[in-house]
Amino acid sequence: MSVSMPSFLNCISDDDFAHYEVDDYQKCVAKWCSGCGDFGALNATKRLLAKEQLQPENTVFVSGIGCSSRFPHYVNSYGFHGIHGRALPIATGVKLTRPELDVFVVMGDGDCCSIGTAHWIHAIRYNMDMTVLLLDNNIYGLTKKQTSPTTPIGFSTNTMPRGSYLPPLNPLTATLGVSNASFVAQTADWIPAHMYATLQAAYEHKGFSFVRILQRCPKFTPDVFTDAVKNPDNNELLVHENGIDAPGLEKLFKNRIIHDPKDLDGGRHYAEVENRVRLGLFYRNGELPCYEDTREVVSVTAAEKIQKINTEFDRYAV
Amino acid sequence: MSVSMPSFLNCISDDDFAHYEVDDYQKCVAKWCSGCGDFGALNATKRLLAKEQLQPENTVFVSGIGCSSRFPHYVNSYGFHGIHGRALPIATGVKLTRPELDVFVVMGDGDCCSIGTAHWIHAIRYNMDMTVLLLDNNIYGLTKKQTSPTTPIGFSTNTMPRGSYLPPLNPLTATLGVSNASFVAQTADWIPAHMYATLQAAYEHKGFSFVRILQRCPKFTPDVFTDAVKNPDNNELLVHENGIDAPGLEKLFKNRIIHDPKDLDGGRHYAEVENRVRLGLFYRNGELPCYEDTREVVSVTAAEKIQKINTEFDRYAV
Amino acid sequence: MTSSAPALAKGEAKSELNDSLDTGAKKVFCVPEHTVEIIANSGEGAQKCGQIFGSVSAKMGNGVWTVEIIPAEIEPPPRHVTSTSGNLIRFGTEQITNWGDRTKLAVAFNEQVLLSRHRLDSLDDECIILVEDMWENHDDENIRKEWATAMEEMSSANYRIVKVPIEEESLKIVDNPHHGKNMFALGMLAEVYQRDLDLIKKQIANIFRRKPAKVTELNIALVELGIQWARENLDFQFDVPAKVHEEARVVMNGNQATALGAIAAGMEFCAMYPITPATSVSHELCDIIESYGGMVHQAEDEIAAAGVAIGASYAGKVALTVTSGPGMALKTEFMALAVMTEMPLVLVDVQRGGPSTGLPTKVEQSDLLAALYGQHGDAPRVVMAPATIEDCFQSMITARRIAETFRTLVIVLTDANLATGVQQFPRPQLDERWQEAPLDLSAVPEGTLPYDWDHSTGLSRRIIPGQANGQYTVTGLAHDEFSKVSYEPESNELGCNMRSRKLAVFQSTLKPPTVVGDEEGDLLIVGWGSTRGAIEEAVGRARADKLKVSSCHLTFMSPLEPGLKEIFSRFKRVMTVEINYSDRLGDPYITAENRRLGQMCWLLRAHTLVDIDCWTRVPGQPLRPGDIHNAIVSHLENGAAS
Amino acid sequence: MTSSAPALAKGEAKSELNDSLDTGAKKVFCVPEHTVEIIANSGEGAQKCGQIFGSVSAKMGNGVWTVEIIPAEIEPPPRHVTSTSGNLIRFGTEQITNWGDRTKLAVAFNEQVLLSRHRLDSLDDECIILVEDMWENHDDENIRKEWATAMEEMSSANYRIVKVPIEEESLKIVDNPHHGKNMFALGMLAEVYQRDLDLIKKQIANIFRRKPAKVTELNIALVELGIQWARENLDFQFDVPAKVHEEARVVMNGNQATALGAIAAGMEFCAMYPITPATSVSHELCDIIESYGGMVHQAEDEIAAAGVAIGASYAGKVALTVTSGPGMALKTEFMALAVMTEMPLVLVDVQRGGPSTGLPTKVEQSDLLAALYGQHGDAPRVVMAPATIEDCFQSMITARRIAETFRTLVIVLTDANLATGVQQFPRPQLDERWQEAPLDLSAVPEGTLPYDWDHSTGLSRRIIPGQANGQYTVTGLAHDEFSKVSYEPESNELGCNMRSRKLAVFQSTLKPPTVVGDEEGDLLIVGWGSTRGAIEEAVGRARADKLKVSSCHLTFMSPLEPGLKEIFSRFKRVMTVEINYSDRLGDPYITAENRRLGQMCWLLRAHTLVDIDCWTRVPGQPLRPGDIHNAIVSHLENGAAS
Ligand SMILES: Cc1ncc(C[n+]2csc(CCOP(=O)(O)OP(=O)(O)O)c2C)c(N)n1
Ligand SMILES: Cc1ncc(C[n+]2csc(CCOP(=O)(O)OP(=O)(O)O)c2C)c(N)n1
Ligand code: SF4
Ligand code: SF4
Ligand SMILES: [Mg+2]
Ligand SMILES: [Mg+2]
Repeated sequence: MSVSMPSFLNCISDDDFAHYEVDDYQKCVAKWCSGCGDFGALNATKRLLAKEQLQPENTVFVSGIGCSSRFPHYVNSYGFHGIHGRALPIATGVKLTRPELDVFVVMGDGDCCSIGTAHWIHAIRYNMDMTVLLLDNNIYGLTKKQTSPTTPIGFSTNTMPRGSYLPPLNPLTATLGVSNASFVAQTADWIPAHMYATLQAAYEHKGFSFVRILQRCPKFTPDVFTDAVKNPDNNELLVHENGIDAPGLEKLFKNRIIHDPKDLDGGRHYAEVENRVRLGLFYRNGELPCYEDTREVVSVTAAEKIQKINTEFDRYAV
Repeated sequence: MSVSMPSFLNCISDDDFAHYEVDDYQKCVAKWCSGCGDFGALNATKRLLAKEQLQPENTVFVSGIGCSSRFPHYVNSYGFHGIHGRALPIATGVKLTRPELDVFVVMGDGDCCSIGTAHWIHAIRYNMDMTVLLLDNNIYGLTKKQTSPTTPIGFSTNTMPRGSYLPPLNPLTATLGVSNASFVAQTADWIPAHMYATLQAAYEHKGFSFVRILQRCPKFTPDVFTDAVKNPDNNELLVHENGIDAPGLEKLFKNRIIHDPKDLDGGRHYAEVENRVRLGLFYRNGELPCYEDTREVVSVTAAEKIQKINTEFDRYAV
Repeated sequence: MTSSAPALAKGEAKSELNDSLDTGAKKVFCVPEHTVEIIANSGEGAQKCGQIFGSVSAKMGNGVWTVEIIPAEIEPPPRHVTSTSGNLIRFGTEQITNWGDRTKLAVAFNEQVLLSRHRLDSLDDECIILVEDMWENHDDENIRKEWATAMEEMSSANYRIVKVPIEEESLKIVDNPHHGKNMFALGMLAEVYQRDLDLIKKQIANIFRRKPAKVTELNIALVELGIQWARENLDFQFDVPAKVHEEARVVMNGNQATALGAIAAGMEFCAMYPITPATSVSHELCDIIESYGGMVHQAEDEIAAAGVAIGASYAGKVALTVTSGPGMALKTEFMALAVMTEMPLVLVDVQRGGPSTGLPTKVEQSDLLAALYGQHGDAPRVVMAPATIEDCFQSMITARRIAETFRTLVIVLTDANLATGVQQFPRPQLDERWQEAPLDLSAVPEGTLPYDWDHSTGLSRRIIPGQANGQYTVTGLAHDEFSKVSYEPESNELGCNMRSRKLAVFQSTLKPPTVVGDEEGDLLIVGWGSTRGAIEEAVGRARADKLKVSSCHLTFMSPLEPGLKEIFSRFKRVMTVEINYSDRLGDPYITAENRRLGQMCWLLRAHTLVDIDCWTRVPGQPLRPGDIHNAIVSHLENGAAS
Repeated sequence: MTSSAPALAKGEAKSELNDSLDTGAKKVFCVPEHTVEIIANSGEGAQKCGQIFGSVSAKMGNGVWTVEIIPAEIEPPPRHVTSTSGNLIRFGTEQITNWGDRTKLAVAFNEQVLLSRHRLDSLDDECIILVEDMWENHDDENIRKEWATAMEEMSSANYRIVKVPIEEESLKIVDNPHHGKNMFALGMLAEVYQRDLDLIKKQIANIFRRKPAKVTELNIALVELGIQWARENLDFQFDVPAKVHEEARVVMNGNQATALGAIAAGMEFCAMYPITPATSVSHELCDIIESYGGMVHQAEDEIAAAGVAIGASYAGKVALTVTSGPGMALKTEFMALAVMTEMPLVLVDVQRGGPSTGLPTKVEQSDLLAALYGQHGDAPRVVMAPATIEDCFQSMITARRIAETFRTLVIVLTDANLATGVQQFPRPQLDERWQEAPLDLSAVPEGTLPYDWDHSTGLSRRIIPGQANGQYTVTGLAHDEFSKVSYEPESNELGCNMRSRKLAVFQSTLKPPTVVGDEEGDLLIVGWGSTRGAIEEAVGRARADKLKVSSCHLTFMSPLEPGLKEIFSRFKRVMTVEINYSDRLGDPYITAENRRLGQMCWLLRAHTLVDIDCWTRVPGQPLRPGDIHNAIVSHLENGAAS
C-alpha cells in the first residue's frame, strides 16, 4: 500500500496534525488465547499505523470470520468484520469507491485459502492498493481444529482424525501464479522485527501487498512451527538490497538467500517449500497499475448529470 | 487419466467387448455456431474415446454452464450438465465415490476461471484422476460477450465497452502455482493433431490432467487467435521425449522449445505469455497420489455394519 | 385455438378480409390495434426490422408493446423450429400494456420458424402470413419435403398464407441473400400499415450512422422495394389510427428503464456478474455510467458482486447489484449480512424461469418467496415489484430512497417480460436532489453510536469511513448499539426488534392499493409485477361482458400495502393471477389441503386469512389477456356451481 | 424472578431447607427432579465434571437432560462474565425432556462466572450456591473488590451461598491449582445427590484409559476428598429417586445421534464444510464412518460440499451434507439443482441464531422459511424437524427413505439445543435393510427414460452411471423425460407438475399429528423441533392448573401433515411457540396488520386460514417451560378479556 501523504509534505510541522501513539490505535482488549500469534500481528500493525500516523477515520480494516478476523474489533479505525471468506470483495467495494482510504485486509488460512479462494485469486489480479495479512496458523481456529488448506499432511484434526489427507496448499506459489501479482512476502509472528519490517514494506508498496504471516496457535497447532521458533537455523531469510530490511536479524538468522524481488522465476522457485521456513520478499513489482486507478471516476455535478440523462432520453424519445 | 484396462488384458480378443466407432460416441447433433472451436474439441474427444474404447456407461462427462458446457449433451456417455462454475465439485463427488468411472470435465473460461475459481484451485490439490478440458475462448459466449478473466486487456465487450480493464489471467501459471498440480498442458483447436495428442496424454496421465484448449469463438472473439491460426510461426511448441507426441507437426511448426515436463520451474517460466502462443506439456508428475486413492474405502457388509453400530452404541450405553 | 379477436371487428370484418383476399379487391381495414410479428433464422435481421417497425409506430403516436422472440442457442441451425428469432409488435390507438393474445399478421423467412410459432400457439387462427416462397420449390428435395410437411401441419388453422418472393426481390438490390431481406420485409409492413416513410428513413440512418452512407441508402432502397411489392401484390391494408400526444414520450425496454432509473436515482456503483436476462441492465449501465462519475464492476461471481456492493455502500456510495434467480441464490448469505449490518443496498432480480438454471431467457414470477424468505434467521427487508416499463424506471428512485432512509436491503423484482418488452411512456421528470450523495464526510459528535436506534422506529444514523469520531467495526454477528459483538439475550432481542420495526414504520407510510373496476363484486383478481397490463385488459373484457370483476395490483410484497383484508372482504372471491407454479385441483393426489399455491396467493392467505385462490401458469411466456379472461369466466362459473 | 419451583415441595420444603442450612441440622430432601450446574473459567474442567455427573445419573436410572454452557471465545480471559464454561444438568425420576427452568444448585469456581449466570437469569431465586471462597480475601485488591461488587449485585436474589475452599482442598492432592478442582466438585455433588461411587470411578477410569493409571487414581482421590468435605460441611442432601429401566438405553447429544443415525441409515457419503454448531456431527462421522466403508469429504466451502454430495448421489451413493444457517445460504443454488434434477439428497441444518453470522453457538428456529422457500423458481422439497435427541437418530432413517423414494431433497432441521443437549433414550433397534445400496449396476432396458415420470405420482426410476443403456445427461435446465433441454411450455409445465406432485403423494402417506392433552379446548399450542419437551411440560403444568390447553407438535413442514385445520378448529385459539422472531402487539407502530409473525405461525396461517397467534423469543437460549407456561396463562387471560 502506498504512503498516503506525498513526501514533500514531510516538511510541514507535525503540530498541524493530531499525533497518534501506538496505543491510540487500540480499540478494546483483544480476546485471543494467551500465546496466540495474532497478538503479535496486531502489535506490529499498530506500530505501523503509528509510524505512518494513519488517521483512524481514514483507515479501514476488513476481515472475514475466524479468530484472526476479530482483528478489526481491536483496532481504532473503521472496521468491517464481514462473513467467512468474503473479506476481499468487501474491501474491493471500499477501495474502488473510496481510493483515498487506507485499506487493510485480515484473513485466516481457512478464510482466505479455502472458502475465500476465488476472491483471493481475483483480488491479486485487481491489484488494488491494499495491505493484506494472511494469518496462517495451519488450522481452523475459531471452529476448533478442523483441517485447513495449509494444515500439514498427516496432522490430526477433528475432521481428519487419522491425519490430514493432502499436502498443504502453498499460498505463496499460488499467489505468484496469478497474473498481476505485485507483492508477495512471508513473515512469522516469532520474529517481530521481521514482521514489522514486512508490514512496513507491504504498506509502502503501491498495489495488492500480500503478506503471509506464519502464526502460532498454541491451542490447536502448538507444534507446527516449533522447529523454526526454537532454532533460528531452521529459518531462512530472503535478503536483497531491494528486499525487506529488518536490521539486527543478521546475527541470529544465519541462513540467508540473496534474492532480488524483481525476479519472478526465482521468487516462485524459492517459494516452494523446502526444509526451512523461508521468510522475506519473494516478489515485488511496483509498476503494475492498480485497478482503482484504472477505474478512476470523473467528478460530475448533479446538474450535469440531469443534463446527460436528458440527452440519453433523447435517444429514446418517441 | 489412467487407462482403465490393465495392459495384460490386451491379449484378450476384441470380440469379447462391444466395439465403438467414433460416431458411436455422438449423442445428438451439437448446436454450436458454425466455426465454433468447440466442435473440434468434441471431435478430438470422440476420437480419444474410440481409441480407448471407453464404455459409454462407465464414462461420465461433467460440465458447468456456458456454450462449452453443452458438451455432455453431445457425447454418448453419462453426463452431468451442472450449474455455472460448479462442474468440479460434482465431478469430485462422482470420482470420489466411484473411482472406477472415467471422468471428464468440460468448462469454459468464465465457468472455470471466474465463478469456478475456488473449485478449480482446490481440484488441482485433490489431484483426482480426471481429464479436464478448459475451453478458453477468452469470452463469455453463452451470455453474449462479456469480459472473462482471460479476455485480452483492451478488448471491447458488452460489460467493458471501452476495453477490458485487466491483463488476462493466465490459467497455466495459476494452475502451476497450486501445490499438487500434476499435469498442465495447452493446445489449440486449430491444430487438431496436437489437440488429439494432448487429450490422449491427458487421459493417460493418472491424476488431474488440466488441458487448456485455446478455442475460437467466431461469434464474439473472432480475432483473438488470428495471428496464431493464420501463421504457424506464431505458434511455439514445447517438445520433449517425455512430452506430447503429435507426429507430423514438425514441418509446419518450426518454433519449438525443448522442455522436460518434469521441470516445474521451467514449466512455470514457459507458461508466462510471450509473443507467441505456446502449446504443449508444461508439467507432468505422475508420482503424486490421487485423492480418491488416498480415500479408498473398505468394503463392509450390512451385517458387519450393524455389528459395528451396536458396538458404537455400547459406548453410549446408559 | 381461441376465437377472441379484438383487433378486428367481429364477424363481418374478418369475412370481409377473407373476401378481399380471395377476390383480389384492395381493401383498408380500420382496426383499433393489431399484432404483427416478423420471424426468421437468427442472424437474418428480423429483430432489427421489428424494432424499427415498433419504434416508428410509437413515434407516429400508436401505443406499442414489443416482445423479443429469441432462440435458445447463440447461433442455432438455420431453418429449424428451435431457431426462431424475431420480434412481436402489438400496437394500437390507445396505450398498449402487454403482448396481447395471438398474432394477426406474420412475416416469416421460412416455413420452419413459422411452424415453431404455430406449435407455440402464437398465431391467431385467422392470421395473415407473408411467407418466403423459395422453399416450396427448392432444389433440395429435403427442403421441399419439409415445406410440405410443415404446411400440412399448419393446415389445421385457418391461416391466410401469402407466398412472397422475399429473397428473389431482395437480390435485385443486394448480393448476399442473407442480408437485406429484413428491410424488404419492413417495406411490406410499412405499406400494409401505412407507416411514415420519413420516420423509417431517419431510424435507418441513425442505426447505420457509423457505417458508410451507402449502407443507409441500400437499406432504404430495400424498404422502398418492399413497399412497392406490397402495393402491387397485396390487396389489403390495415389502418391503426394513432393519437397525437401532447407530452414528450420515450420508448425503451424494461432493462433500459431500470438502468436509466438507476442513474437518475443517483446510483453511482453497480457490482454484477453476467446472467440472462439481467445482464442487459448492466450493459446499458456499462455504456454510460462512467460519464456520470459512476462505475460498474464485473465481479468474479455473484457472491463477490454482492460483497463489493456492500463494501461500496459501507464506504458511503449508493450501491446496486443486478442479477437473476441463480445469481440471487448465490447472494443469499451476503443479503443477510446487508440486513444484519443495516447496509443500504438495492438488489434487482430480473426473474426468469426456475428452478435451477431453468428457463434462462423466459419469464416467470417465481422468485417472490425466495426474495422474501431466502435468508436464514430473521432478515426483514423491503421487496417491491414494478408492473410496467415506466415502473422499472421509477422503482429505482423509490428503492434508493427506502434503502437509505431505512438502512435496509431493497429487492426489486422485475422479470424477463419487462426486461425485453418495449413500451413508450411519458418522459420522466428528473429531480436534481436524487443525485445527492447519501452523506458527506464531516465529523460526527464524539460518542455517536453506529446503531443509535430510535427505539420507537428502529431508525438510526449512518456513519461512513472518513467521518472523524465515527470509527466503529461493522459485524454480522449479533451486536449492540456500539456495534460490539454481543450474545446477551436482551441485545439480540433488541437488534431483531429494531430491524423488524423499520418495516412496520415503512408500512405505516404506504397507501392501500387502488382497485381497478368496482370497489366490490364477485371476484377480485390480484396480481403483482409484469402481469398488470394483461390482467387489467382481461378484467376489462370480463367487465364488458358484465361480469362483476375488479383487479388490484400490488407493488410492495414486504411490507404488504395496508388495507388488503378490507379490500378483499368486499369481494365474494379473490384470486391471484401469477406466472408461477401451483398445483391444480382435480389433478391426481391434489387436495384442497395439500395443494401448493401461487407464491403471492400463499403470502396473501397468511396475511389476510382470506381463502384466496390462484390461477397460475409457467409456460415460459407472458400471460395472455385472453387466457386470463377465460380463467375469470370459468372461476366465476365454478363459483356459481359450488 | 420466577417463584415456580417444582423441584422442591412448595412452601414448607423450602423453608425446611433454609432452616436446615441455618441450624446446621443434616437433612435429606426427596425431590422428583433437580437442576444443577457447574461453572468455571473455560479450561478448568467444569464440562467434564458435568458430563460425568450427568452420565452417572443416567446410568443410575434418572432421566437426564444436559446443556453445555460455552463461552464465546476459544480461550476467554479468566474470571470474566464472558468466560463462563460448564454444564447444566437437569435430572429427575421421570424422563426429562428439556433444560427446565432455573438452576437449583450451582457450583461456581469464581464469583464472576456465577455473576454471568445471575445476569442471564439462570439461577432459581432460592438457588443453593457452592462457590470457591478464595477470592473473597484474595491478595489482589481488585479481585476482592470484584467479589464484593458481584456479591452485592447478586444480593437481590435469595440465593443460599455456601463458600467452599475448593482450591485449597484440591491442593492437598494436586500441585497445579488449575487442575483437579473439577473432580473435587464432582465429589461434592456425588455426596449431595448420593451418586453411585462405583459408577463414577468407572467413568473416570474410562475417560483416562489412555493415560497412566496414576491419573485415574488422582482423580478418584479428588472425588473422594470432595465427598468427604461435603459430608463434613454440608448439612443437606437431595434424594432424586431413580427408576429401574428394563429396556437398554443410550445417552448422547443430538449431533451424535444425527451422526449415528446417518450411519444406521446407510449413508455412505457426507460432504461438509465446518460450521458451528453443525461441525460436531461431522466430527462424529469422521471418527467412525471409514470403518463402515463410508467417507466424509471436507470441501473447500459449502457450495462445493453441496456439489460433491450431489455428484455422489448422481453416482449412486446415499449422500448427506450437514451445515448451519450461513452454510445453507451458500448451498441455495445447489439445493435448487438437486430439486430440478430429482437427485436424492439429505441436508441437515443445525439451526443457530441468525440472521447472518448471528449467534453461532446459540439456538434459534429461524431457518424454517429459508428451508421451505430459499430457492428461486418453484423448488418443492421435503422439510422435517426432529423434536428430541432420539428423533435426531430416527429422522436420518426416514430422511434417506423419503429422499430415495421420491428422488428429492430432504432438509432436516435440528438446532443448537438438540445439537449439544444430552439425553437418554431406548437403544434403537437396527435394521439391515437400511444398509442396502440404492441401486445396483445392472443394465436397464434399452430406451429407459431418465425421467420416466408416472404421470399420476410424479415418481420415476433412478438410473446411475455404470448401468448399461442408461446413458443420459442430467441438466438443471428445464427438460423433458429424456433429460433433454426443452423450452416448450408443455414440457416446463409437466416438469414443475411432476416435481410438485411427489409432495402431494408423500403427504397422502402421512398421518395427522397427535394432540397431547384433550382433543378440544380453549387453546392449542403448536410447536416444532426442539421445543417439544419444554412445550409439553408447560402445557402439563397449565393443565394441572385446570386450564383447557393442549399441544400438538409437527414433524413435517413440507408437506404439512394432514388434518391440521380440523384439529385447530376444535380449539378456541391456536398459538405457536417458537424460538424465532415476531413483532409484539403493543410495540410502537406494530399493528395486527403489519405484525411479522413466527415462521411456523405464518406457514400455518396460509395453510389453514386459522387466525393463529404466536409466542416467540430469540434469547439465544432454549425456551423454559416456566416462561411458556406464563405465556399460556396470559394468552388465555387476554382471550378472556377480549
Ligand atoms: C459460511 C460460513 N461457513 C463456515 C463458517 C464457520 N467458520 C467460522 S471461522 C471458520 C474457519 C476459521 O479458520 P481460519 O479462517 O483459518 O481462521 P482462524 O480462526 O484460524 O484465525 C469457519 C469454518 C462460517 N462462519 N460461515
Ligand atoms: C450462477 C450463474 N451465474 C451466471 C450465469 C450466466 N452464465 C451462463 S454461462 C456464463 C458464462 C459463459 O462463459 P464461459 O464460461 O466462458 O463459457 P462459454 O459460453 O464461453 O463457452 C454465464 C455468466 C448462470 N447461468 N448462473
Ligand atoms: S484458537 Fe488459536 S488462533 Fe484462535 S485465538 Fe486461540 S491460539 Fe489464537
Ligand atoms: S458463441 Fe462462440 S463459443 Fe458459443 S457456440 Fe458460438 S462460436 Fe461457439
Ligand atoms: Mg486458521
Ligand atoms: Mg468462454
